[in-house]
Amino acid sequence: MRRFLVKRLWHAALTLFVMITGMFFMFRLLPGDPTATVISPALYPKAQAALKAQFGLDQPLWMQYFIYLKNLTVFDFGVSFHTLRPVAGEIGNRMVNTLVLILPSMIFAYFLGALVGAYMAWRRGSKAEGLLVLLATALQSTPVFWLGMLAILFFSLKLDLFPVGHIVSPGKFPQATWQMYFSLDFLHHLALPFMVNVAYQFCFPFLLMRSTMLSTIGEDYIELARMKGVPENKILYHHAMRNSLLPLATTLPMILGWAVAGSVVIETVFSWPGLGLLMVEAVGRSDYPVVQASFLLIAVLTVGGTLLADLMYGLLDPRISYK
Amino acid sequence: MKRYVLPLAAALLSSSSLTAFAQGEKVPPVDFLTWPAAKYQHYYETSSYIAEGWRELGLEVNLNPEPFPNPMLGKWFSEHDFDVVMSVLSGAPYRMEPDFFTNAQFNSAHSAPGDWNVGEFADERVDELGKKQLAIYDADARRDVVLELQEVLYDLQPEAVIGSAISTTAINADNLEIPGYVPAPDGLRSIWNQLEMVSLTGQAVKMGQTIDQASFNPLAANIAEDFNNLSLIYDRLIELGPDGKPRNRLASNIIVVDETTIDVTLREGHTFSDGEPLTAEDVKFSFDYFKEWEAAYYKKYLERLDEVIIQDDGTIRFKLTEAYAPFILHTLGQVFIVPEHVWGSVIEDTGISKPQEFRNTNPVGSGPYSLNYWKEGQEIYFTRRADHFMKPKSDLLFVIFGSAEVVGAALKKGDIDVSLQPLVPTVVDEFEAQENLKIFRTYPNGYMSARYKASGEIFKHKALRQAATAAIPYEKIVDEVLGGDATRSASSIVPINAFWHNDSLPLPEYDIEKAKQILVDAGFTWDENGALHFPE
Amino acid sequence: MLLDVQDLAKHYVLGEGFSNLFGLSNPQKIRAVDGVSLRLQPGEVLGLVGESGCGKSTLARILVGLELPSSGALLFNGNDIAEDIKSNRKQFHQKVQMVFQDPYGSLNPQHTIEEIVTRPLIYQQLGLSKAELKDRAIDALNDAEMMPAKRYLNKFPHELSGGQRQRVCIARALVLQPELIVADEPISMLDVSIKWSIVRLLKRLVKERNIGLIYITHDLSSVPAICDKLAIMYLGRVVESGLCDDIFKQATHPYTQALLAASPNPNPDVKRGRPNISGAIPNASNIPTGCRFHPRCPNAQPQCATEQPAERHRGYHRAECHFAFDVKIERTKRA
Amino acid sequence: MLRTFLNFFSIVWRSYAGKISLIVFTICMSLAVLGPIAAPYGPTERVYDAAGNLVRLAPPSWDHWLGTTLLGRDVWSQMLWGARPALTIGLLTALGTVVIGVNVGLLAGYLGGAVDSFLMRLTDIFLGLPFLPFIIVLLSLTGQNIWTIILAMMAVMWRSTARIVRAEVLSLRERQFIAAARTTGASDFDIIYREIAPNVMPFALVGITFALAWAIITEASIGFLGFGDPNVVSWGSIIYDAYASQMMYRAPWWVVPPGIAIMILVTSVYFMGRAYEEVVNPRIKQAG
Repeated sequence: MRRFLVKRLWHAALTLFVMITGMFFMFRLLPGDPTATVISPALYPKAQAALKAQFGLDQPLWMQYFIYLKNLTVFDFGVSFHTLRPVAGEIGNRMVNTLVLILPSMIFAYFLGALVGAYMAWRRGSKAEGLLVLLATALQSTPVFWLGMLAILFFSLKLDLFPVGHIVSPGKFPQATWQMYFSLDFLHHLALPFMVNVAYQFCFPFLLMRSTMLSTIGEDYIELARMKGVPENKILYHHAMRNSLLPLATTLPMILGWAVAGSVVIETVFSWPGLGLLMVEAVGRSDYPVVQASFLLIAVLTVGGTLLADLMYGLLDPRISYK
Repeated sequence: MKRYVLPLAAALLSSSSLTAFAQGEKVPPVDFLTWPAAKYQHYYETSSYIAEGWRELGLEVNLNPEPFPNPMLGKWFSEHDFDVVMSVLSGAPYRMEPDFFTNAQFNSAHSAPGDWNVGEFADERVDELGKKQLAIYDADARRDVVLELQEVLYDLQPEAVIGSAISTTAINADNLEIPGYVPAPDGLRSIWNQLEMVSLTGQAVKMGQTIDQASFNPLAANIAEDFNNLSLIYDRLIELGPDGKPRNRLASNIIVVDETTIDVTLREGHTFSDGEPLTAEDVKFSFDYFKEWEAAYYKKYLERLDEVIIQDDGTIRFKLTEAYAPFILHTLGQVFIVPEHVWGSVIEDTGISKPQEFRNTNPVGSGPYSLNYWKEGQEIYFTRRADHFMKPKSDLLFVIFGSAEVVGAALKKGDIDVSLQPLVPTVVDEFEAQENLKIFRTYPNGYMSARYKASGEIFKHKALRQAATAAIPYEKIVDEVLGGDATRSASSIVPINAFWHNDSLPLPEYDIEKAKQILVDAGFTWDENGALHFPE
Repeated sequence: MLLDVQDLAKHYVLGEGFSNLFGLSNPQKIRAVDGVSLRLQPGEVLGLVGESGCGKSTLARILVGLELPSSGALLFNGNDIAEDIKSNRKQFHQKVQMVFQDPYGSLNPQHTIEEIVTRPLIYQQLGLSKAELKDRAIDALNDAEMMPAKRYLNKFPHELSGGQRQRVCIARALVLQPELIVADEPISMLDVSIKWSIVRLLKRLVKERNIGLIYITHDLSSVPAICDKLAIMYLGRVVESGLCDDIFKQATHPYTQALLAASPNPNPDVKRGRPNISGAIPNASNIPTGCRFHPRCPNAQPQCATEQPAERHRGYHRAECHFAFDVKIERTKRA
Repeated sequence: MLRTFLNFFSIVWRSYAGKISLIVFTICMSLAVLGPIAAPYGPTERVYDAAGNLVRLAPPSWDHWLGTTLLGRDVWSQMLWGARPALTIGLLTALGTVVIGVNVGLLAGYLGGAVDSFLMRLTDIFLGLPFLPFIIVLLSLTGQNIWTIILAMMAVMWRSTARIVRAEVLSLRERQFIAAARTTGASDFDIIYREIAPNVMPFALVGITFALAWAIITEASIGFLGFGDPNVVSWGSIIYDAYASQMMYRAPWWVVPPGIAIMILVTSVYFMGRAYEEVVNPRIKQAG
């Protein structure tokens, strides 16, 4: 068990290290003037040189790399070329914003998907089931930004029920950031992107739950419970569902990680000041310390999610033994 | 690669096929560097209309949209890797200085990578006139030279000037009044208009934009939005008026003693936001400090500053290394006066290695506003200093949105009072139709043009530049692409910059016959496929 | 001599390699085949009999070149080919073919019968045309009594019965016209009704084409019908070998005797005896000292536990037992 | 290869949902092939009325079935032109993805040992890569055209196919027919590509369908984020145009059709994949 854990942790660390290194050199080794992505070429040449020195870009590449690695060990991601602000401070808040959008909606989508999926497995072959499968697949097949646009169009602009985007109303920003997350205004802003994300993410847990349930229902102990006269809904929610939750639960962290990576799109539509939006903006500004750091953070979340999923699977499934 | 192979092949063909009359090589395809269609639809569309016009001349034109900012900016400014570039230069108050859009852009001395003469245009008369106007401090005398310079440029056509898109912004009239509105080129972003804004709700004026402040460190700033907000907090000696003329801000008088000596008298009795008096020492300190620490943006403007001397308590003398007429607007009008009692010891106090690293999140300035809070990436709140000589009327709250689309929607919904983000020209009438919204049209001093690479194989021919300029469907571009919301100009100094603009130059018109005639006269020919060939 | 195996051994070491770089585990030595000698003439069938785990499958894998021996000589037509396999595997496989136990698993489910039978020719890169390939496949199928062959060419394995599949396996082995075929329990997974037809087919092929066949089985009942010679394997060694008839009449090793006693007799009147040996075959990583059969041997004497028995023989009949061909002991046992 | 494909269609055709989705997909494919011929206007052609005025933001009519855009382009024509890039990008990406994924899976699973460890670490790394952010960074560095978009998507998407195929190869390589092939003289190459590969083709096909669905959506997302190929009109770029022009409220005919088209196409692809998967391999669950 400990060996398994250590091995997985080591793999995750290796994965991150390779990504960090890859990202670092990708920015500097790809064709074109490497500093052109850093320093606006529209600047006066002497100003360019001054800026280069200011950001330490006049050092040899390998030196820059070692400095970068060294700083990473103390969570120093450098300074944004655009805001001159330490990147760590800049992305911290953004990550919280992303998580408050993604985590609750994903967990809700999972919860809903599991319930509906289980119920639909029970009612397999019914018209409702076919329709829901179609609907869920169609939602998953729809570009989430388009879904978001339609939601804004209808719920915000037409019905005027929700704000069109952003995280709080202008001027309503509380003094302390944490207060924001507990304000009604914030929840009002969260509602629409939350719903869109739930609609989009609903499909996977729904179908997964449905198919695991279908195989669980066929197993002997369910038949046995039925023969013993256990009420149907108790069989459904007590016996069958409990045993079908395992594959669902174990995929959750991994899917969460992927959802964070996918938040780029939904944050852009709703102008949600999260990590994904920050990254898109930073790419647009060639602010690569910020790009690298937000990429790294998103990667930590995805890698961490996969790791957690692996561990959970190992812990929860009695059939798996550790090598 | 292809570009070099094709003419060779064409040459081989034409020499072997014994054509009856002498024909030069085929004009190679024109590489038209432009903006990505997705985010810069109007710029891209403009270039595609231009390309269509040129194709009628028998030119082969390849639109080459590159992602902005990179690599497009790199190809545009560093590598000069294009035959034509869809040049869109934004307006800014200091760009009202006539040097900027003329001499700085077309003097052959500025052709180095990164400098402004991206087309590597070279002409002796332009260089000479450009140098001449730099040494004339008297505006009227200088104006004559600048007008002549525009005339020469009009003939040589280093670029085809399309015009400038009118920038339309809107406010929510239910919540906001701007009684003293002045039509500044930067519209609602202009400090003169922001000072005049009166909130009817009793709260701060809420303004939506898409770009967050980078920092409140004037030495580190280098984008327009940063300077706008910095000038709310810090004063300058001179402020460019909405009419393009310098107005005194901290200065009460300016005397040009000789070509290289300028005396500035300081406004009396003004204080910083922490109560400390603003003195001549602070002024000298600021200029010396910006120069000593090589503040990147200011490097160019402080190059000719030799020495700052305090004459007496209220007078400061600036010694220049050479005559430099734009000094007043470009240098005195841009350097912020920072308090010596803060910045003098900032390195020791904070342990940084240079002042550019200072975040300055709690800035002490002498400007009409002080920073109340800055929620990075979200909101910036400025509290007015009621006792400031510029008399700000309301507190200002800048709200940062993720995209221009959302800013527009938020304004429509009444979430914000002002959209600082220009509305896309074609949606303006939709905003106009909404009763509580008031539209402001501003005529920026920036402009769009097709900048030829005058040192390149194709557009080194003056006649071809002139003909290309006459083959652009200007009216269609203005009507269809820019939704009619654009002003045309014959010169790179646009009409809004009225004092310096040469209004005797006729607007270039779309006239394909005239364009062809220019080419015929210059010896250009067309082959049986209608492709243009260089003169023999 | 078609095949002459001399003192062949295959030892595996477990727990070695990368995971043991730091000496974390004790490597275990498994002696799967531990000094086997066999001889086979063309046109001869050698039966190789033993319980599962005795090393006969490993021996088979070595004989067809799927694995390399750890030591010993492997002479094919008089040439030692142990080294040859490494450098020239293709040519070796042309001469030696194998028929596997499981006719379900040994056919690629995604290939048609034609593909299955022609693949060996393609792998051998003989440069045959498509038509030639097809002809040879049809010939091979006909030889394997899949008639009419054309009907089966485009079928997939899952469309055939077990017996038909085993015929396809045999056709695949025949198509390269080998000199030696190793058949590893070729009938153990087939229905009784089909078993004999496959055995007859193999026997016919051996005689008609003068090829050698090593017939591996754990079940002695089919042996008399096909084998000329017999070798009994126990824990990696051949404990008794000789002509089939000799062994069936006069088995001298207690292990052989036990196997014979346990095998079903075709005559239903004869009651099937129980082997009078107890326990299971020991692990090949922990081979007993002395005679490797002694812990299970009903006749074990003290010396059996300490001394490894030397080979004793009477004519071609050989056995590894301290008391082989010892009449007295034999008599007591029979009593 | 061809056989597996035909088999794919016949299996999909067996189920009701599969039948419908196959028909829908075929319609989309023929639109992609014939669309540009059938389209009344060019993808960026401006439409002028008799008086020479640009036909701007015209609502759907007999002349313009889906109306026109802000710059006077016929939306129906754009939809027809846009089908081709969506499907080309999708299919090429899916194909490339599966070719890489299958090969990595085959080599890792068959060769084992150090090769396997290396390839699986590589797969881990790509599994950890945040999908969209990585593609955006890659595109911002390498330029935005169809080919870099395809390559960028391929670079990330092969990972899941590789994993599934490897797991399958691990069990396949122990099967007797592999040993059988070996005794007939098959080389490693023969065994990997002639014996094992046909057996993982069903997995590859399932992978193709899911990769296709993903690629179409991802291409649209890339376009929406402004990193699409500026020279290509695709369904994603039509949506972005409408969004960036702030016209989606006023001109629903402009923004709704491409979204619906993507939805229908991707849904049909998903259903085909599932219909096939249910028959071929009831064990694996559809994963992102």
